[in-house]
Amino acid sequence: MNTATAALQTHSQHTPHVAGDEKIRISDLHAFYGESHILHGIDLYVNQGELVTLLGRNGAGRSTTLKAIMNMVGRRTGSIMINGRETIDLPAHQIAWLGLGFCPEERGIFASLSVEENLLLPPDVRSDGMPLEEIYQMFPNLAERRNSQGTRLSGGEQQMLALARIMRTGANILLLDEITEGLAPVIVQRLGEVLQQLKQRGLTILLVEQNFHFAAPIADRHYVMEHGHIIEEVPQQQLHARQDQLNALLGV
Amino acid sequence: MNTLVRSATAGLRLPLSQPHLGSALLLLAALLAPALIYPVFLMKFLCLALFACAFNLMLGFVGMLSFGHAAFLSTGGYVTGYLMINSGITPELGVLAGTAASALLGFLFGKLSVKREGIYFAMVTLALSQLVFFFYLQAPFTGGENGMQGIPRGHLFGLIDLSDNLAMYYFVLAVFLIGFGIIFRTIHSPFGQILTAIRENEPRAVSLGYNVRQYKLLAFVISAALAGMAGATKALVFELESLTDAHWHMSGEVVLMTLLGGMGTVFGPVVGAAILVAIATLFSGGELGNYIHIIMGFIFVTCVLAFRRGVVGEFGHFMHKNFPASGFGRPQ
Amino acid sequence: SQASLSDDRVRLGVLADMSGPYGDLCGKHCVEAVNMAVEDFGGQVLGQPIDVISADDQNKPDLGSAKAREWIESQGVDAINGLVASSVVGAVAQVANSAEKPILISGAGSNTFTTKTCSPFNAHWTYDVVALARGTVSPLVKSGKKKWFFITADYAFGHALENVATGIIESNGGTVVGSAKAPLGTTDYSSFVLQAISSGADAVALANAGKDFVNSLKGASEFGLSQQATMVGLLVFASDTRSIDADIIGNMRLTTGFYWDRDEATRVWSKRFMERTDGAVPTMAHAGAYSSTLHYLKAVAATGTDDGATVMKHMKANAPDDMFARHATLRADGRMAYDMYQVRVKTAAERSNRNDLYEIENVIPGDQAYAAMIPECDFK
Amino acid sequence: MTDLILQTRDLTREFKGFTAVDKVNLNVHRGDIHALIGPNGAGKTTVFNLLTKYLPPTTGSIYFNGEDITRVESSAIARKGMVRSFQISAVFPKLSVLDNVRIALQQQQGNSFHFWKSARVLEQLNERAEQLLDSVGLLEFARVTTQDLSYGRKRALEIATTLALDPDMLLLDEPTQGMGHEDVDRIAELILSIRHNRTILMVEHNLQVVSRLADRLTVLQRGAILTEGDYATVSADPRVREAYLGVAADQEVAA
Amino acid sequence: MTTILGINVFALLGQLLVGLINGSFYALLALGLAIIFGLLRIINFAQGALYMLGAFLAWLGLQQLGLNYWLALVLVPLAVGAIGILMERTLIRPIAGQDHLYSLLLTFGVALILQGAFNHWFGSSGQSYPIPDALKGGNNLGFMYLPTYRGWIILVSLVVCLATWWTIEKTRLGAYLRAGTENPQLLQGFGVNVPVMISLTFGFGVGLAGLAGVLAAPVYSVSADMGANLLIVVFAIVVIGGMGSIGGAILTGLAMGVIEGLTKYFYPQASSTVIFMVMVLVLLFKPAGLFGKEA
Ligand SMILES: Nc1ncnc2c1ncn2[C@@H]1O[C@H](COP(=O)(O)OP(=O)(O)OP(=O)(O)O)[C@@H](O)[C@H]1O
Ligand SMILES: Nc1ncnc2c1ncn2[C@@H]1O[C@H](COP(=O)(O)OP(=O)(O)OP(=O)(O)O)[C@@H](O)[C@H]1O
Ligand SMILES: [Mg+2]
Ligand SMILES: [Mg+2]
Repeated sequence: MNTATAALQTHSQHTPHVAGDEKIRISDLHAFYGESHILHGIDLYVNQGELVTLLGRNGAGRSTTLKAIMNMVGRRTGSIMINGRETIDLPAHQIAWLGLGFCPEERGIFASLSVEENLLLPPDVRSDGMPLEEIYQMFPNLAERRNSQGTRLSGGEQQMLALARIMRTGANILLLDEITEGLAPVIVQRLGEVLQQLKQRGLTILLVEQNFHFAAPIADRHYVMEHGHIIEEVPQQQLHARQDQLNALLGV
Repeated sequence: MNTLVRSATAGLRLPLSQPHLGSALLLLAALLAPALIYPVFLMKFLCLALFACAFNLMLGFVGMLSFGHAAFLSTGGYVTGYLMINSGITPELGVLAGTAASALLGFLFGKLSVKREGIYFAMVTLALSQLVFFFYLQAPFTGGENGMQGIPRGHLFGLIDLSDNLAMYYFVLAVFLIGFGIIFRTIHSPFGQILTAIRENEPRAVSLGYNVRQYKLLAFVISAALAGMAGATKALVFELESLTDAHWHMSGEVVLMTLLGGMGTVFGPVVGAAILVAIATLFSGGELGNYIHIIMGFIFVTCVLAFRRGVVGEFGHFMHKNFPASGFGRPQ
Repeated sequence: SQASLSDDRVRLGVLADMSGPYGDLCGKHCVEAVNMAVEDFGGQVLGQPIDVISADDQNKPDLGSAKAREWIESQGVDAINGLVASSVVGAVAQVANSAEKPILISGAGSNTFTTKTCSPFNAHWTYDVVALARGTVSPLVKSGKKKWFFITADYAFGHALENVATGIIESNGGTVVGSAKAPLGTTDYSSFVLQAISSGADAVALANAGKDFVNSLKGASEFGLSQQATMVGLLVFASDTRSIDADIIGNMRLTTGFYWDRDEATRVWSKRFMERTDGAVPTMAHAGAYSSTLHYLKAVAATGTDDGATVMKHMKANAPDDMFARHATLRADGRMAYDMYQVRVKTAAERSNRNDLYEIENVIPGDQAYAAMIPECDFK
Repeated sequence: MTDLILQTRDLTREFKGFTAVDKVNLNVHRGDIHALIGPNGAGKTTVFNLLTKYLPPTTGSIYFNGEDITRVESSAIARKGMVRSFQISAVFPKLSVLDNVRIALQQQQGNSFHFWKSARVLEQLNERAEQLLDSVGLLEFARVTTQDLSYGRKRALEIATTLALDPDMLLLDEPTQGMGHEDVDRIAELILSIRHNRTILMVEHNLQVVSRLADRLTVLQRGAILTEGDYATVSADPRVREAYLGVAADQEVAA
Repeated sequence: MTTILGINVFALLGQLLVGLINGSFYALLALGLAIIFGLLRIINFAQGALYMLGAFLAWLGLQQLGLNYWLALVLVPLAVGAIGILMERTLIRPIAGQDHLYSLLLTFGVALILQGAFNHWFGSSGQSYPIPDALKGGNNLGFMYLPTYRGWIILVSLVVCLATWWTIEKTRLGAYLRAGTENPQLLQGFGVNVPVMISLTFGFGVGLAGLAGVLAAPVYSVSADMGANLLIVVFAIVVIGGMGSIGGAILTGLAMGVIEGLTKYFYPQASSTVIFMVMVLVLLFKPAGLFGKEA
């Protein structure tokens, strides 16, 4: 663990941190699955180096928002600017090359590939991805099972693999969906630290999370969603003050 | 396989309000049909329809594609034919014997194949049926390429002479109704309920204590037996049994009939069989005969691109969408 | 004579493989040949129209028999022509015989139709395995080819061809040193060719037909079998000959009932045929279909009825005579015995055009070509 | 000793030289809620798979109610009264909610091979099915097609279906995974409400749930048992804290 | 001296070699299908018809355009591949994600159309394509006479098979292909242009059938139904080898050639059935095929 964070730190040195720069800007986003209208006009933004969470109850449309950014839903309208570039009409594979890495909630481990093949699969969308050795240091389980078939891993190991897979590609905008799901508490803690480190390296992160205790301390801002709308925006500073309101919204 | 099965489960059900009226009309039509249409044509259609329905029990309701059903069709035919020629039994016993033989073969196939899933199941059944084909090709009693010729239709119960086409037609219709009834009942039985569950989520069915292999095996045996019954009857109708029925093309043809009509629907295979038999008859002669393969090809392509649920499936879907109250196309 | 046609017309059905492997040797052009006969006859008989319907049997006995049954039972067909695959003919014969309708077998060659399964309603027109084997095999054995190997299509017709030929070889003092039964529709014959090579045979007989013949002969030439032994095609249609390189098939000797370029009459007929079929080369099956139809219609006209038994009797009592059937009789057993030809396939150098295929070396009179009638089949 | 409902002796499973479960001796007391916890890849799911014969053990044996079930088939184990749920929700998506439960009830009716009977004979099961649905709060959804249910309700349905078999022992694999806070509470309540007369063995990463429900915990690590005991004892064990809980454990449970 | 246990050793050697030749041809055919069926999981029943198309295009090229064998060897596979891409785009793409059975029905329809059309245009008796002059003749190996052209078939097949195997198994492409059939959307989300990749792959697989067609034209009769019966055998080879395993398909192709050859020697009647006997045995004991990974 320590070696891994150390490695992250050494990396962060040659990636200067520029703040305030808008990486994602979504306006009036609507998304549909076939006939059903899921997102009803989402507006949100994420700045360079920020970690923003999407909170909400089951079925609020958080995963759909991430998928809509990747153009992986049925149909979408509105505007999604990434790095200042409009992407609403881009096919998914071109969006990835803008430096996006998406870790889906169902993990999407490829059954026909081994662990290592799964890791090496996504093309490097940027040059400064995390080398394999570092990944294996961070997740020793993966190192041990590197030649196993991807879906033979335990539930938690698959989750690690899904996350590791996009960290390797050098993506600098991460869309993470429920990454702590099914992980042991000790790993969840470690992930929290990893995200902190990534943030320090200047990566931009949009995080969908059920586990509020995990998300709260590391986030800069929170959006709360319900029925395909964003109903609240809570900056970190106000978190404490508005805790009760949030608890009510999230049913904690 | 699953997406297909799921999308097609919307089956055709007669309107609940007048199911009896609908069936009565169909039955009446079936009884009068030979007055208008050449009876042998109708008999061929009924035999193939029964064959397709039997096949669809596996594909549409258990979600398993057997690519070896020709083996059962032909076994029914050869066994019945052999007995009719050599032992002089009555035709109803002949058909029963053919059915039993196919059931037995189905049991054997099933034992070897139901452990496999998806494409592997299809391939094991294909391979086994090729071995059966080889056996019928080489065995002395089948007449090889010439087929088993001169199978007598005999006297039903020793009384009614079936060499009359009309008498034969009503016999075939009865066999079809019995077979179809068995399938219909099977689908809508406690057993059918478990089959649906297995198709939907096999591991879950296991965890609920169902020994899914035995269910699949029984379904396979029923399907094989009825396919054999179709083959036995067909052999009587044509007084001939040939390798055509054992060839893998026949296994493919039944897939086509089922898909054309709508898999996983009760009446789909019947309609599919009607379409294929009609096309084959309409285009078998004259100028158009030269284009029969091309025409068939276009029909298949169009069918997949435009009516994926099959004729009956599309109809059920249409009714369900536009007239939800009609009771059509409800998920089974 | 007083006309008594069953349904105010004579209807002929042509049943053949139209789209499968034997499509070219009879197929849709057999329909054309039958049409030519009808036209030449004047388009009507006894003042009533003659019409021709056709169907594809796809070489499947079940389809063939079902079609024949439908024609006879529901469409008033009076006689069936074409009939290529022996298996189909057997099945059709069952149906036609019990309905007492004549079948004019123009395409098939099994000799059972005039022996084991003979019937008063069979007219076996064009050729049979005995004629082929006698015509092709016995001169070769006599000329010194004593060791024979068979590459045989593994079905009844192939077996029959092999059996008859074997009898002839042995009765002429030759021996059969080996035989390989190749599944119908085999494309690669190299393995069988090697077996033939290592058998040391000096003649290799191909007891198969159509594409099987073409592919096996190609293999033989490729692996050098043709250099070492004489290749003998037992059943070769002109359409097959034309589709093989002259280098490969040149100089082969074979037996046929018809060659278009034999004399003026055949040339005139064949020219008309080719004009109507986009230049297809007429095979003996095509010519046979024409000849048998003509003879049948003459009999209908003469007897004034389309009753099968009456017509057949008349057909047998009167010798067929046209550009195809020379020195012919339709025997009581249904065998049409006529002059057969032993021909040599021309080499590339000898050919002046695409259809210039054969040189006739010998004429085999019908009574020598065909086996004698067996008493059981003497339907007087 | 007789109140041990489930016992394993040196249960071991290897995958191509890799030992996923290593000589595990598990003892589950009748009537307990017993939690199996441990780091990812420790072998918890594999133990479940071994117990229910989704995987055959490499060596070792399993006793259920004193009977050796090591060689018994998976579906037969369910019939003997040990039923599992899955890590991902397992329902029959195209069937109605009521039919889902009926499929399970049918198992004990003994008519499941009767292909000649009308499915109407199953209607006598409706009453019992509705009772079960009511107990998990799904009665109003009885006629809904299952795939239209939300995730949490599907989990509830799964439990109702499982209960329909009236099992002596339930195996639950991460029953609260992927659920919002509300649903987690609801499931926890549900588990408490059904524990009467039953034994429950569960795998769970949510420590809140574990601390609230479990009478006894077994901690697995690298396929072997690290320690066993009640929540207080186990969570105080420094080895468990190091390998599994981390420092956040207390905070989380307190929250 | 040349016989052991009553079997002529020279003859047997010849049979083995011929089996290997046919095997290499099977391997080439199986390779195309292993990519389309094994990797893309598209059941392409038109593969046999496209093989026939390859042979016919070569023949037509020679007859109509004077295109020689060597040019045909390059151009025809490209043309057939292009047709494959067109087919994928217009027919198969619209039913992507549906059950595989639909692709079976669809491509079966395409096969019927192609075969029907060529039968209609060119008849059934087959066309003959001459062996190119440079490859005429043969060598006496002592135990048999090996036609040069057969040697050429082995050479081309093996080179193409190895190159394809290497490209797919040893470069990232194979992983993309497998991943792309499992979850195309996700793979695309990683930045891979999946639709183009699938089109090209399908085109390549089909192009291989075209190549096999050109190779076959000089030795077999070129006719509309030349691919129809081959197809089912090639499917069996891919399944025996293990779906998704390119190497498995190639090795099984070779092995089946040899096994079939030996059957032709010892019990020729069964030579068209032996492969199914092997398939039953293999699938009973190795459910995922010889080289397949179990799911
Ligand atoms: N493929 C799909 N087709 C149709 N509807 C869908 C699909 N995927 C999701 N939905 C619906 O869209 C809505 C939003 O789903 P989404 O997955 O975005 O929710 P979420 O906020 O991520 O919740 P969860 O905690 O369950 O992941 C839900 O009502 C869901 O049922
Ligand atoms: N079929 C298999 N083949 C090979 N290895 C396997 C297989 N199934 C599981 N494993 C390995 O066995 C180990 C234990 O897996 P298991 O799924 O039991 O873990 P777990 O304790 O349930 O973990 P989690 O909490 O992450 O779900 C893992 O390292 C996994 O990679
Ligand atoms: Mg979500
Ligand atoms: Mg687990």
